[in-house]
Amino acid sequence: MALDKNGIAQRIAQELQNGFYVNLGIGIPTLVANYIPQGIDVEFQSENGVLGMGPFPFEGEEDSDLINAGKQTITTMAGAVFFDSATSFSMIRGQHVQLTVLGAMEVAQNGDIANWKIPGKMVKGMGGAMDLVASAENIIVAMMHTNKKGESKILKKCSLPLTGVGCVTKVVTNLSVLEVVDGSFKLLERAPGVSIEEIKSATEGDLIIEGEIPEMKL
Amino acid sequence: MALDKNGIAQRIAQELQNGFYVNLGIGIPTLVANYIPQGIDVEFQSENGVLGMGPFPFEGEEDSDLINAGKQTITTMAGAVFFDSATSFSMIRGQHVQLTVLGAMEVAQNGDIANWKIPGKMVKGMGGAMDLVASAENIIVAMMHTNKKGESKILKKCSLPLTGVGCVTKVVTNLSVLEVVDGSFKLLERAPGVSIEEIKSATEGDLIIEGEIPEMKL
Amino acid sequence: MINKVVNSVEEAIEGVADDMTFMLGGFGLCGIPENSIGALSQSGIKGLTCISNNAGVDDFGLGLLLQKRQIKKMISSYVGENAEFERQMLSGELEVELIPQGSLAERCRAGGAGIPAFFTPAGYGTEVAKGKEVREFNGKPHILESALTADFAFVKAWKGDTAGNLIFKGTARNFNPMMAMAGKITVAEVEELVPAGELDPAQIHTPGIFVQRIFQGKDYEKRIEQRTVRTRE
Amino acid sequence: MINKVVNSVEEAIEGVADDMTFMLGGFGLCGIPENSIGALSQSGIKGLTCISNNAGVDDFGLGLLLQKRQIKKMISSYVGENAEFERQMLSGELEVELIPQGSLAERCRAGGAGIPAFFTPAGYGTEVAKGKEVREFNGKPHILESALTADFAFVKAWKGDTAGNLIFKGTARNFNPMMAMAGKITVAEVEELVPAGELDPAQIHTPGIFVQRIFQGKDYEKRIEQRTVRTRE
Repeated sequence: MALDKNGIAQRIAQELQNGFYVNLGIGIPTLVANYIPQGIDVEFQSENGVLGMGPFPFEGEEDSDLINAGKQTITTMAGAVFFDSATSFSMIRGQHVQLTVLGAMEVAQNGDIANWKIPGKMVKGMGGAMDLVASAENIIVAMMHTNKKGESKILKKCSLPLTGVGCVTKVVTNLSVLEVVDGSFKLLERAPGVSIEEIKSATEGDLIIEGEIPEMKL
Repeated sequence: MALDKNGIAQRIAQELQNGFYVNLGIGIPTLVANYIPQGIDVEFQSENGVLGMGPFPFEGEEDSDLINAGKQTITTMAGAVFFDSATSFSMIRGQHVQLTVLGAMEVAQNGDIANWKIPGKMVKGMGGAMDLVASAENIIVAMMHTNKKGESKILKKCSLPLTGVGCVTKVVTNLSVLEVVDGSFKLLERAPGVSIEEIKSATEGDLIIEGEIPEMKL
Repeated sequence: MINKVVNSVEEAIEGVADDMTFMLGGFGLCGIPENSIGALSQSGIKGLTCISNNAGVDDFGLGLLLQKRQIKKMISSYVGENAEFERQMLSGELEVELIPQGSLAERCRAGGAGIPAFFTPAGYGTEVAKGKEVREFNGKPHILESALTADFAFVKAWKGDTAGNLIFKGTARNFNPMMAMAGKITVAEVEELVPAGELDPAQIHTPGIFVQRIFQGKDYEKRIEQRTVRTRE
Repeated sequence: MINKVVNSVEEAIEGVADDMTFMLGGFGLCGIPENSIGALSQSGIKGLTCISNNAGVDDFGLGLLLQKRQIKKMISSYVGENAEFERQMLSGELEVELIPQGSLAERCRAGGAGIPAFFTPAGYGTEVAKGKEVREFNGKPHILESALTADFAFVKAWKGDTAGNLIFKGTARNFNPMMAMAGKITVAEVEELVPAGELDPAQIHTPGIFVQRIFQGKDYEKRIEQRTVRTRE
C-alpha cells in the first residue's frame, strides 16, 4: 500500500545519522522530526535563525518571537542557538548542515529539482530553497510520486522552472525510495505492498532496477 | 617652533566632529584621544574588535582579554561593544567609521600612502592599514614632516611600496597642516612660529600656497 | 558616547521621501518594525522600493503599505499569504523581484560591509542566474551577486541603548542585523530602551555604529502567523 | 543535542599531520588557543601552514611552534615582536604571506560561509593586488579575494557548552568566530565548559554547528603583550 505523508517522513527519518545537523522544509519534511530513531542525536536548523529546534509549544506558551521558517510557533531544546539570516545561510552554504529534506513539484533523473514556480500561477518565491539545494551535499526530496492528475513527478527532465541543478541525491515518495545515479533513478526500495510495476507506471524518468528490490521497513 | 608628537595629536583632535566614529592607528594617532574638544562626542574603534574604547586601565586593573589593536591593555566606556574581526572590518570597509588617523613613512601629492614596508628590512606586515586606507573617506596622516636624515616624507611620488592609492585627505606634521587637492599639497596652516620657507624646504612634493597661511591654534 | 535617541517615530522617519529604497527587517511577521511601518503608512509617501524577506499579510506589516499602494517594487524571497499583494502583482501594478533567501541576507550584509559583490552557488542554473556572471570554483559553478543598500533601513530589536546598540530576541533577529548595516540611515525601534552602559558589551548583536536613530516603540502587536501547539498529555 | 566534548587536548588534536593547514584564533596573544598550541608543539608535526593574524612572541603562542621549526609557512597580517620569526624569515627557512587584516578576516568567514570569492577595495594598487582580478564598482577599483579554509581550526573561547556553542570575552573574540567557521575540523578550547542548556541561546557568539570538538582547557597564562596603565590621581 502506498505510504501517506507520515510514512514518507518515517522512511526519511531512517536516513538520519548520529551528529547530523538537518534542515527540514515545509510540509512532509517537517514531519520527519517526529520519527527520529532511538539513539540518534540530530539537531534541526531552521533557516530563519535557530539551531536546536524542539516541538511545538504547549497551548498558551506560544512566543511570537520564536518561530520556524514555516512561520509556526516552536520551542527550543537544550543547546539551542539563535542567529541572524546571514549566519544561518553561512551554515547552509558552507555545508555545515549535513542533510536537507524538502518537497518538490518535479525531480529529474539528472538530479534537477523544481519546487518554486508554476508559470501563469501566482509565484510566492523560492524562500531559502535555492540556497539549500545549491549548497547541501545530501538532499532528500520528500513528495508524492504523482501529482493530483496522476501524472508522474519523477521525470526525465523538469518542465517547470528549476530550483537547482543536479543536486538531488535521493527521493522518497509514497511508492518508493529512489537514488539519483548517473542520470537515472535507481530503485532502492518499494513501499510496503507496492509492486515494481506500479512504480514503473508512475515513473516517467529512467529507472534502474537491479536484483531484488526490498520493501521499506517502517 | 615645530610641534612635538602631542602637538600633532592636539591639532588633529580639532578635526573631530560630533558623532564621529574614529579609528586611531598606533603611535601619534593614539595620542589624539587625549585631546577631544569640549562638547564633542566621538567613539573610538579599534579594529581588533571594540567600539567605545576608553583610557588605559588603572594599575592592577589590566585585563588580558581587553586590548586595543596595538596590543595595549585598555578600558571601555559606557555603550561600548565587542565584536569579531569580520564585523570590525565591515564597519571600516562599509564606511561606518568616519575618520581614520594613521602614521606614514611617505605621503605623495596624489594621496598615495606608504607605511608598511621598507625593502630589505624585516617586514612586519600591513595589519589593518590597507583596509583602513582603501575604505575610509576621511584619512588624516599624522607624521613628522621629514625623516631622521632630514629628508622630506611629503613627496611627489612615494618611493616605498604603497599601502593605498589616492586615499589621503589631510596630513598633519610637526610643521604644517596640508590638504591633498588636485594632485598637490595645499598648505592650510603652519605650526606656531614655523615659516613658509621652512615648510617649503622640508617638502619635496608640490605645494599650493594661497594667500595668508595662518598659524595653527592649539 | 554618541547619542542616537530620537523622541518619536515621526522624528525617526524624518527625511523619507517618494521613490526611495527601504530595507525592513523581519521574517514573516516576526521581528518587523511595526511602529516605523505604521508611520510610513501615515506619511503617504509613494513609489517605494521595499527590500524585505516577506511582504506581510493583508492587514499587517508591509500589507499596510501595499493597501495604500505606496510600494512600487518589492524585493523579497517569499511573498505568500497576502491577497492584496497577489492582486497588485498579477495586475502589474506591483513589480516583484524574488531573490534566494540566503543571497538576500548576504547581499544586505555585503552592502553594509563594503563588499560590492561575491560569488554564491545559490540560483545557478535557474532563472535567478539570468544575466549574471558564472564562474567555477572548486569544480562547482557559482554566480556573482551584488551588494544591496537602502536609503533607510527600518529594524526592530528587543532591547537597545542610547548609543544605538541592539539586542534581538529569539528568531526575531533574522534579517534585522544585516539590514541595519546596509541602511544609509538606519532607524531602530526597540521594545525597551535603556541608558548606554546597561547592556553587556559582549552581548550586543548590532553595534550602535550601524544605527543612526533609535526610539522606544509602543503598542507592539507581535502577531503570530501560524499558531502551532501540541496538547499536554 | 549533539555532544562535541573530548576529554583531553590530545584527543582534541587527533588527526593532525605533517603539511596540514591550520587556522589559529587570537589577536596578538589575546584569545589564542594556548592548550592546543602546547599540544601541537608536543606532537612534533612539521611542514605546517598556519593562518593566524599574528605569530606570537618568541616563547609564547605560535612562537612555540616556530622555535621547533614546525611551521613552513605563515599567513598573517602582522608578525612583529618575534626575533626567531624574523631570523627564519630573513634566512628563507620560513615562507610568509602577508594579507590585509580585514581581508584575512573576511576570507576566513567566506571559507566558512561557502562564498568562494568576493571583491574588496583593500590592497588595490599595492603589491597585495598582484595577480588578482581588478574590477570597478561604484567608480572605485576593487580586487577579487578568495576564501580560506583549513584542515583544522583551533579557537579559544571563554565559555562553551557540550553542544559546542561558544562565548568569547572582551576583545579575545577577534578572529576566533570566523576561523571556527572555516575549519574542516574545528577544535575549541574553553576556560569553562558547561552543560548544554546553561548558556542563553540568544547570547552565543559561535553556534556549535561550527565546532567539531570542544574541551575544557587548563593552566591559562593569558599573557599581556603591552601592559599599559594610567596612574590614579
